[in-house]
Amino acid sequence: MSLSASPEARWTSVGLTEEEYREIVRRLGREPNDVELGLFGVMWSEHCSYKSSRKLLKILPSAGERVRLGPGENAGVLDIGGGWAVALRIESHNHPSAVEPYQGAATGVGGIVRDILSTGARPVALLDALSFGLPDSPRDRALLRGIVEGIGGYGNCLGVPTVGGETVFHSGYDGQPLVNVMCVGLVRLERLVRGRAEGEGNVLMLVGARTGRDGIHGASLLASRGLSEGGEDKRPAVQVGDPFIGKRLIEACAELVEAGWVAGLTDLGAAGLTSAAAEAAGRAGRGVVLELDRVPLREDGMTPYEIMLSESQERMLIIATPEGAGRVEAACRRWGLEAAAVGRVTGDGYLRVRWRGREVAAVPVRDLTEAAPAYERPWRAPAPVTPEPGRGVAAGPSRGGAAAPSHGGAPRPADPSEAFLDFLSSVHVASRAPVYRRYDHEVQTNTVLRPGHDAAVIRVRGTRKGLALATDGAGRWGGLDPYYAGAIAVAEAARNVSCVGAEPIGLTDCLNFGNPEDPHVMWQFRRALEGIRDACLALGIPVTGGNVSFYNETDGRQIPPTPVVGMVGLIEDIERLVPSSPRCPGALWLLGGGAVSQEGSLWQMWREGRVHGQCPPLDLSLEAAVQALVREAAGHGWIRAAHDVSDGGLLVAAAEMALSPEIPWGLRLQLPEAGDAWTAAYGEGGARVLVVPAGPEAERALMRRAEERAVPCREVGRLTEDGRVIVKSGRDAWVDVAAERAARAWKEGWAWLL
Amino acid sequence: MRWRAVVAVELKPGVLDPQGEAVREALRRMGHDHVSDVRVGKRIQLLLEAAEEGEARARVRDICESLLVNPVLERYAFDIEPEGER
Amino acid sequence: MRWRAVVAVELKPGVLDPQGEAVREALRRMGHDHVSDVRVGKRIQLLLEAAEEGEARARVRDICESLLVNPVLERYAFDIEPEGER
Amino acid sequence: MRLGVVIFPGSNCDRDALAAAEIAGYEAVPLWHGESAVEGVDAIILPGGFSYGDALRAGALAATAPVMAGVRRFAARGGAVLGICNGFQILCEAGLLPGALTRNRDLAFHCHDVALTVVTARTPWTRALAPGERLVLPVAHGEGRYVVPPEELDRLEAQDQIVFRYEDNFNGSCGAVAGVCNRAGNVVGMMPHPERRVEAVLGGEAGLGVFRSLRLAAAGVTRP
Ligand SMILES: Nc1ncnc2c1ncn2[C@@H]1O[C@H](COP(=O)(O)OP(=O)(O)O)[C@@H](O)[C@H]1O
Ligand SMILES: [Mg+2]
Repeated sequence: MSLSASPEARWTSVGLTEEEYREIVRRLGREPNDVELGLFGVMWSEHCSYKSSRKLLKILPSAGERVRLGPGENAGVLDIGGGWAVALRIESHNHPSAVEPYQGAATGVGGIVRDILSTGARPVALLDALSFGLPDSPRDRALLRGIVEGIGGYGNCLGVPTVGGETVFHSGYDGQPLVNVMCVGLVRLERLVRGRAEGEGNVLMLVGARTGRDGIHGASLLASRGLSEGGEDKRPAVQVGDPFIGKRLIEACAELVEAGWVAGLTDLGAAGLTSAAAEAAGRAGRGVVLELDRVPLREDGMTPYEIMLSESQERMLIIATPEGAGRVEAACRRWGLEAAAVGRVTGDGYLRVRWRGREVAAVPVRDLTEAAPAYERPWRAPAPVTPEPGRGVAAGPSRGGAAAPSHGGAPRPADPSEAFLDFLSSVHVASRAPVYRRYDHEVQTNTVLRPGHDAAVIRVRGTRKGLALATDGAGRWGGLDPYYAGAIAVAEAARNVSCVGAEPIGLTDCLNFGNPEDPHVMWQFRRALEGIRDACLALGIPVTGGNVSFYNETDGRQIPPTPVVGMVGLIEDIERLVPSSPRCPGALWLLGGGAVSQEGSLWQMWREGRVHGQCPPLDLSLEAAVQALVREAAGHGWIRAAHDVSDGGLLVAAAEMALSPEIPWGLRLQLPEAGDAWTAAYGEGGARVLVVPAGPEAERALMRRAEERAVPCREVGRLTEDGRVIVKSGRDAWVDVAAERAARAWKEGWAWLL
Repeated sequence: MRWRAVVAVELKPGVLDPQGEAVREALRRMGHDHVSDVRVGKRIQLLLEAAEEGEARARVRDICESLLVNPVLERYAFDIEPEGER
Repeated sequence: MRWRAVVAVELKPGVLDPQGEAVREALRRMGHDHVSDVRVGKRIQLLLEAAEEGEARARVRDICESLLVNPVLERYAFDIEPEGER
Repeated sequence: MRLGVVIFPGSNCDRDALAAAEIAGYEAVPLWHGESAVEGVDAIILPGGFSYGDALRAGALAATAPVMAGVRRFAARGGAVLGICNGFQILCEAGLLPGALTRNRDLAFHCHDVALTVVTARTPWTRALAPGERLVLPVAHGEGRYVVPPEELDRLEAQDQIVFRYEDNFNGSCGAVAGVCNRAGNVVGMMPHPERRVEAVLGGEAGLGVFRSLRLAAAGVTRP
């Protein structure tokens, strides 16, 4: 990149504002040279500095008994007992995936895996939370296919099972999909390492792929602006992933960590060597000197600027003692990986860059990292102000909805049975198997509960413990009320984990928003954070870190505010886990309750192509009580299956329990007497879980505990063996179809799309 | 009239080619250390109808740009000849 | 001396080519119904050292037969030229 | 008995195979791809994964690794060799098994359970199974379509070299072949993953028979 002489071009070329440039000059006491300006440009980018969000993120509760590493590190780490810890992190790769879906998604997987590696953990599971535009244009279908293939292409090769995620469709993501990937790793507590450049004189070793011109100003700048700006000039920035090197990095790092030869470890992500070195030095309060002549290059004639900013994938930075450096190199060589000593830790607090015998940059590390600018961007609530949910503004069960669409939407469907089948086979509801069967979800042979259940469960080998993993995003609610979206994403992810019998112990969040310079977007962001905070406090779950993705806008079109939560639950005895569908039929009970409405529901989305109205009221204390009850019931073996009632409402949840086995069960469901059948069947809201009690004694015990915990609890139907799905509203059979037909609709609904 | 087009699709220079890298390493291990670079691309052969060569070329170009080639990562070239000549 | 070899690998006639099928289907859907057949193969470019052309050819042939081509599925042909001519 | 599991760069079911061999009651040891001497083992498994990133063709690069010289010698002496998924691809590429494996007919990666029929029990890896027996095992592959010329397929059938067939030929394999063996029967390749089904907690023990067969074969047990 040529940095032209015109003063304005200097800052705009690296994505900075004039004020930011002046601030750099003030801090350095001189004009930065081109290399230094490049360092500031990437490190002060939104993507690296979190300058619009840093202050606000502090409101999230991050403390907890189990938390060993929290926000600020490469990944969060939770103590799960028995000497084991779990590392978790989620990250977005939205912008790269919109430009090049396969490689964007693939490098999203690679990137998050290396974050987990940085703690010394071995990656044991991946989850992908995907949001797509409605697949009615070739472009959106191509994005869907490319992204799913990219996740699989990388993850499958890597040998880390992709055990869960979600797949959402909403017109707000047309042309701007969201790709949020979560990785979970396991590490012995005594082997935990950190991304810190400790110990003056220690050696910085760059390991893995060679450095090329890929992605210079890629992730950092791309993700710090909207998609419409620029265009062609950003294209050469696309990075290509190499899972074969990624896999060998996992093995080499595991060996090195096990042997204790690693003093610090960090990945190279956005802003490449610059951010890896600066952040590692910053966390340790040290300085570093980098010798760029020692960096193995893939292309000829690379400049210091390019080497420092390259976002070539599959590279890690290992901080080793001078004696350990040789061993690091040997272990890497055994795996066919290059390892080069490219610098060392110093005591002066400066990031110094040397090239061809000269110092080409010298910048205080602090100015690149913790002392980077942080803004309080102006924010403004939209008018008229949405009443705060959870404070008694209930959207009554009969408001809006199919019977009387408040915005003149689709008319009431003629035949409830046909409508049921159509809804089941829609992209919104149909089984996600067409996606997850493209992912190896069993490699490593620890997957006890495979995708398709509320949460996946992987065992911790050598113990009886299991980890329950789920992601939940709430973009559909985000446009209606970002506070509700933040809270419900946490609540539903925790509910998913509780339904399999696990205790939620920590979460990582990915906040996908539009342009933070738009005060309305900033308001959305603040409200979503408040929602996440309140739900975390109510449910007692710490946030161990996460990721913010701003500038998800195209030609001024902002995505719906989309908080995504990745949850980790702990189950002490995997024999006690509960699937979402039972192995034998039985009664169907509904635990919990709350007001239910069609506004904002998936049903409304499907019928009208968009959502509108108000979010249902939020009752976080009922949520906590329902989840605790389900976990208790699982622990005592009182239930044979549990499934949360969320997307699609009560009937969809019950249908999924009945239809997901290979040979589907029949279903009887009794809708409540009062109110509109459509709302009762498909309305969303409240804190609700369907369970199949394990027998009469279990029913009594469950009933008693539900009363003690003040959780509503009643029988609403049965799973049967008679091959029919019959839903009654009052005394009438409202829906009556063959289970086989319903199962086909649900299982094959959208397989053609992929 | 029938034409045979052979499209060569290759990664743009500078774009990482993990396949090519792995092949080069394997060749080196096998003793072929005189090989300094390997790039793996695609070769797509089409049979198509067109009245004359100009039309055939235009069609192939259109097909390349709308489907065969990912312009973010790849570039292409093609040869065309009346079918049956080879 | 440095040589550039371009190896064209194609599926043997008779071996099912689902990729080619998929491309042809997609083209048809896009309205390119003048395309009657599509076969997707590989194009592998090598840079190698050899004293003279005969040696370069022998080396490339050896590389093709020992690694680049699986004779159960594929056949190949290659062109070679001194590097720098293109 | 000692079972060796070869680790290629990019193998990712190596630990799973080692663990499964132990669960089946064997001693299991890793064999490194760079060592051409293969000694002190009674059987060899080439595990699943993406050796060398599956560059060029799945298994093509691994087939040229030094360890394959040792595997070849071991097989020539009649030693029992099993290639699972990527291991099967490697054995075909190395010419130790007939045919080739290439992209699934629908071009997609498939990870799910499939039903298989056992065709022959004459191999050391199927001795504990009965011909005609139905086995449900998971697959996880994108390049599992088995290809052989028609006349070769006839020959394989005539020579009892088909080991498993898919009930539903989802990937378009010639003759619905899910597993084959060499003429002598000691080298077997299969696309499904028996090592993923050796524990009840992971969805059943349907894969144990493959591992247990080895012991029967070593004891000279043949099924009637
Ligand atoms: N993109 C995906 N990758 C992997 N698994 C997925 C994906 N999308 C959905 N799933 C799985 O499909 C099942 C249903 O997903 P979802 O409807 O989001 O569940 P819930 O409503 O209970 O949160 C879950 O087990 C989930 O993990
Ligand atoms: Mg969900």
